[in-house]
Amino acid sequence: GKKENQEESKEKGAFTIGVIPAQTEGEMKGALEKLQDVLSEKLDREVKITSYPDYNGVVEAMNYKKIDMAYYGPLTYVIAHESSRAEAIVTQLIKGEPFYYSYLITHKDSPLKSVDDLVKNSKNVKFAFGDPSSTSGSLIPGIELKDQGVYKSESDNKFKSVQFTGSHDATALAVQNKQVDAGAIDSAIFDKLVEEGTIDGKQFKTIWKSEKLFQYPWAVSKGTDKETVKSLQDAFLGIKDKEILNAFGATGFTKAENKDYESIRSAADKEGLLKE
Amino acid sequence: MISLENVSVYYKSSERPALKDISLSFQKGDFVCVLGKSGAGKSTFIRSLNGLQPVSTGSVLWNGRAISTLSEREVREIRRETGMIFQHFNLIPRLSVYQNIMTGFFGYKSTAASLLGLFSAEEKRKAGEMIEAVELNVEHSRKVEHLSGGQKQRVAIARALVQDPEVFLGDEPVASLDPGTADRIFQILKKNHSARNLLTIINVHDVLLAKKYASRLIALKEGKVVFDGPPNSLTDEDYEMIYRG
Amino acid sequence: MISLENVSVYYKSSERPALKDISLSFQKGDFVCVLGKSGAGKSTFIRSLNGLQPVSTGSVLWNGRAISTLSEREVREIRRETGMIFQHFNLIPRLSVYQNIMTGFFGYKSTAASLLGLFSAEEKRKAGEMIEAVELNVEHSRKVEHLSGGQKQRVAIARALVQDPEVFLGDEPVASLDPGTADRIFQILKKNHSARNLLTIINVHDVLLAKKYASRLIALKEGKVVFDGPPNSLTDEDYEMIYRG
Amino acid sequence: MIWFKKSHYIIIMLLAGLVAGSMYLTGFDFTKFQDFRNMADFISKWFPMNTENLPFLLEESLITISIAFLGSLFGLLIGLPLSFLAARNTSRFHTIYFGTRTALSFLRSVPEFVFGLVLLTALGLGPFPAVLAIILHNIGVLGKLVSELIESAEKGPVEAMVAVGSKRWSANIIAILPQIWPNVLSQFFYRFEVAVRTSLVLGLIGGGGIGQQLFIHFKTFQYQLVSVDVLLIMLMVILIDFSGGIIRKKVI
Amino acid sequence: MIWFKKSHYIIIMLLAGLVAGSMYLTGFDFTKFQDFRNMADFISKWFPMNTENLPFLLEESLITISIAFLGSLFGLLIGLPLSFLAARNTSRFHTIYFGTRTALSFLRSVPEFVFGLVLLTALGLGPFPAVLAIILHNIGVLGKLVSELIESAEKGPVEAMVAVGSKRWSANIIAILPQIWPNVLSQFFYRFEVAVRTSLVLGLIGGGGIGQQLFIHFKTFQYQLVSVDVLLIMLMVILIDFSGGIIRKKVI
Ligand SMILES: Nc1ncnc2c1ncn2[C@@H]1O[C@H](COP(=O)(O)OP(=O)(O)OP(=O)(O)O)[C@@H](O)[C@H]1O
Ligand SMILES: Nc1ncnc2c1ncn2[C@@H]1O[C@H](COP(=O)(O)OP(=O)(O)OP(=O)(O)O)[C@@H](O)[C@H]1O
Ligand SMILES: [Mg+2]
Ligand SMILES: [Mg+2]
Repeated sequence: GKKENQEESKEKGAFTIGVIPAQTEGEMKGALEKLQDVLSEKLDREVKITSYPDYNGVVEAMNYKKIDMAYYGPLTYVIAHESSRAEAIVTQLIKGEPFYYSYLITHKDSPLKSVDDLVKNSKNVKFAFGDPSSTSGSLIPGIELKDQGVYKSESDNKFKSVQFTGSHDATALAVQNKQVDAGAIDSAIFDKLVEEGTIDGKQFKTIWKSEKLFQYPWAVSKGTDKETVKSLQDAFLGIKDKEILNAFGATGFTKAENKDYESIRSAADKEGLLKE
Repeated sequence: MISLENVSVYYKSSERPALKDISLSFQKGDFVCVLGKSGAGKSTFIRSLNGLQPVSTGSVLWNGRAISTLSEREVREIRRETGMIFQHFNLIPRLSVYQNIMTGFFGYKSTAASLLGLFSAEEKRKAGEMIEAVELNVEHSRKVEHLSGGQKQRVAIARALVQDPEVFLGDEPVASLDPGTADRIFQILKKNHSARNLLTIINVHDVLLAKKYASRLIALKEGKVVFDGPPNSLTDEDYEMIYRG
Repeated sequence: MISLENVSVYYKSSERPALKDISLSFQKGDFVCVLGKSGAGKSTFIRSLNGLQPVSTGSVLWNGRAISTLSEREVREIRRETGMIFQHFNLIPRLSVYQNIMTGFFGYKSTAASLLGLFSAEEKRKAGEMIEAVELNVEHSRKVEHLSGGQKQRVAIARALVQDPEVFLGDEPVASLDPGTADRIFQILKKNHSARNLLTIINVHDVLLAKKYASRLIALKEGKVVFDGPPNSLTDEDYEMIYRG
Repeated sequence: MIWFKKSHYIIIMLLAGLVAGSMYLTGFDFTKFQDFRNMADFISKWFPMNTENLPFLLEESLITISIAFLGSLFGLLIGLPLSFLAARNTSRFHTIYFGTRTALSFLRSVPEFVFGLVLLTALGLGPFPAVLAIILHNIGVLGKLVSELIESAEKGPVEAMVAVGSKRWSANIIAILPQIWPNVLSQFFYRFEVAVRTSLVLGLIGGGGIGQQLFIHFKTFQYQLVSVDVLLIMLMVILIDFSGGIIRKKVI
Repeated sequence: MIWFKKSHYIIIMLLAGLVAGSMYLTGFDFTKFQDFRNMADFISKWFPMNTENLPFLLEESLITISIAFLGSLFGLLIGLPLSFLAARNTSRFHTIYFGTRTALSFLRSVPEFVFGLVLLTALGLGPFPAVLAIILHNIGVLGKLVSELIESAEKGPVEAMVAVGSKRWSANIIAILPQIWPNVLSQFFYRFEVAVRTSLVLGLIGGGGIGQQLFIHFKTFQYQLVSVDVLLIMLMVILIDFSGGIIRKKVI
């Protein structure tokens, strides 16, 4: 094995990066190896990229300096920044833009045509969030529904039922199969699922679209020196390799900084996710 | 009724045979006592009679049919007609005195009736009678672990007696009993035996008891039959030969 | 050496006392046989002597000191000087004949030496000798489950003998043995006894054996001492009284 | 060399070799334990507990305990009879013995969450598929564990029943069950405990109960709620453990 | 009414009540089984398996099996002595008995992934914290299960050792261990199996091995890889089961 030696390699100076394959489909091993080579060369330092299934371990590891950089979801990043001063340095561009949205979707046959309908008929609506740690699948739509006065928590709401499907993909399928009446989803992933044919785009209606959300950031741990940050940013911005880009569903990378996530931070704060 | 033809028994973890080329036959009405030194093969012998111990060579015949060729059902029929008392009692732990004795009826019952504990009044009466007969004056609900050695043995005897067997096999059934109780148990066995013209075969160390009750004595030594005859034909030399160190 | 003062034993799951107000005392050199019907309290009696069975009232004194007041260490010292044979042998399953016998040395060894199996040449010689003495001619490495009843009993006897005890307690140590072997075992016990002036107390059902070897006979009935005296003072009426149904 | 044979030394050497190899592969190294402070710091984040939603979480705990109870009880009811078929000394034909063993082994080898996933698609989200997943898994586990208890039960009593001429099944059941009963109970309560913990994994895929809450809180880093969930789980496990102990004492 | 007492009926009524209540709470309802097609459809997504990365996955499996092996072996080595302290019949003082029981119960009640999380803050990501988490948990489980085997062992042999004047510990060990050994082995192999499955949960927080891969593949909907991971896990479990069976047969 090789990843188990991460700790040792860190002492020897390797730069360790954790990646959570959050919005990608398909094996990204090859792409990550390429990325690893690119970064190694640019940093002139051994780089180790490992993928992890979920954020929690990676956030905690970065918190305690067991890992140097990670690819986070926006909400996770905000939480990580709050607890350990992780700093966003790069994000991805999708179709040239560093933004995406949260959608509320329903089946095309559904009588629900707007958020107002949803609110009015909430007693008869089975609603689905995605992963609880997802920005667009849970946090942002949750706040919207809260503002509309129909949702406080999973246990306290005006819907017929509320569930977390665990992923955007599952939410889309649940709506398409009419297992739920409405669901919240990441716009970029929704588009991608349609493109890939996993779901049939014609079966859906989008009844709500959030404000712009800044894309998934790459964040370094607190105290990473300016020079390293600079070379990392340069390295990412210089990436044109299709295989690497595709692995993240991106068309390119761009610089990012902490304040780009201000809106998400205030949303998270409002939700009480940041109180220490 | 039962006969052995050239029976030998070899155990896996032992080099010498436990029984060696034994040919014998037993009739209804025989009251046989089997003598022999410790390790001579008595237990192996008695266990091979109802097929609990499969024989290595030769065969054990019941009414002319080798036990090894019988169907499972036929073997079961033979066994339920055969009461057996084990040297180590083989009581069922954690069950009570009464429950242990009631298992003696299992040969005649369906699985369901056995497991649901459906016993007729007659069977219960019978069990009570046998508990009396073997002088077990302990609480019927006491677990068998909480009995004295001889009381355990008497539970095992009662379990075999409730079967109303045609053939009675005993592996030192009175070894843990005092001479008084031992004698009274033999009296019961003998009475049973005579009243219903059974075949009784009992391993016993107490030669006096054997001589008193047996109609035929057999002695084993190192897996072979070294004596076979009526009690009064057992001479002091025979005795000496059987038990010599 | 050992004395009992008003000892009674009550078992939880039994209404009647197993021993009732017993006062006795035993000296070095006594060879005592304890008689009694099954269930009379013999096993309870012998087990209470070395404290395996705690007494309900009264006390058991060793050299004047009540066993219940001794420290664990002192009790252990008493016990290692005391060889004991159990009615149900209490051999350790899955261990071999030889291993079972070697556990007899545990009283004199540290935990580490015991568990690592560090035995001196002298101890091994002794074990071999005892195996001979009790006429165990089976493979030493055979597991004790694969022995005949009497062979198991002899393993238990050998385990007690290797202890070189000062006091010898036997709970029907020859019940599973043929008369020849039983007698020879008693000869060994007696020889040991006389050579080293031990105290020997043995429960036994075989009255002839008891009369032949004992210097003192005790009989229990329903938990009480009903006879105490030299063998030749045991009358036929006594016998009748002890074993009556 | 009374207890140890040469073969024992060979086994010990072999084990040592395997241990060394495994240690290498897993990066086993106690010198890594530099950062005890980290651990303390991390744990401090879990406190004070956030007990705002306690009533709801208690309700969810009740669901979890129901899932676990049904999952282990039905698992036992189905697994116990199978275990007699899967024990060498009670199974009649080699094919049945082997077949049952293989089936149990299969059930055991499928992770609960795979059962859960598959059942979820047919039954929808919620505790019901979780119950079924746990039942299926427990049949495999209890079937095997009990069959091994059966195999190491004393043979004497069974022999006695055989000698009585009893039907095979009455003999096996009546002679073996009383012997192994305390250990069967101990396994049952142990599996009951485990089922509570299994609800965590199943919670991850929408199996309901406190496990699902725990994952929601966990994924949003609400450790002060996670600690409440974990505490509830621990209390449930300890409660089951404790009542199991009492019940077992009664039968031993 | 030979086997059943009145109290048994009361227990059965009680159980039935609990079952009914639990069924209600978990929405137990077999009529929900309408969508078998869903299940078939879902399962069909898992095939054909994607075996491209098999060598890598095999390597990860090896890590998993190492984690599981160390976790259960060390768990046994530490848990076995503790189990003697936690058994009523071998523990000397009530306080020690009670204390050990409580400690074991505590270890058992903490979900493995909590141990994993806490440890990874000091040790970093990777298999090492997973091993330690499994060891800690297994101490609790094996300590308890073995202590219950000890409690239901036959008392005679211990009594014999006590009568010999043996030291308490030699008596307990030499008289009880040979009795319970086959069942201890059976528990060990069972825990070994379980540890392989536990690596799944630990994989979720970066515990390495095939569990981590499985969760990555699962979260990225690569079901054709998930099926390979699950298959590997199943094979490992069956392999352990099988070799356990062989070894156990030797000692019984
Ligand atoms: N564990 C126990 N629990 C309850 N009662 C018991 C227990 N052990 C023995 N008894 C009862 O105590 C009395 C004396 O038992 P003990 O074993 O001392 O008799 P014994 O003289 O050795 O009999 P035997 O010759 O049959 O071995 C008996 O009535 C028996 O039923
Ligand atoms: N399971 C077994 N495995 C191996 N050898 C055995 C087994 N059982 C008995 N033996 C051996 O077979 C021989 C005959 O044993 P058996 O039990 O028939 O003797 P026995 O005459 O009943 O002796 P006892 O009077 O001591 O009960 C003995 O030498 C014994 O060691
Ligand atoms: Mg015999
Ligand atoms: Mg007795």
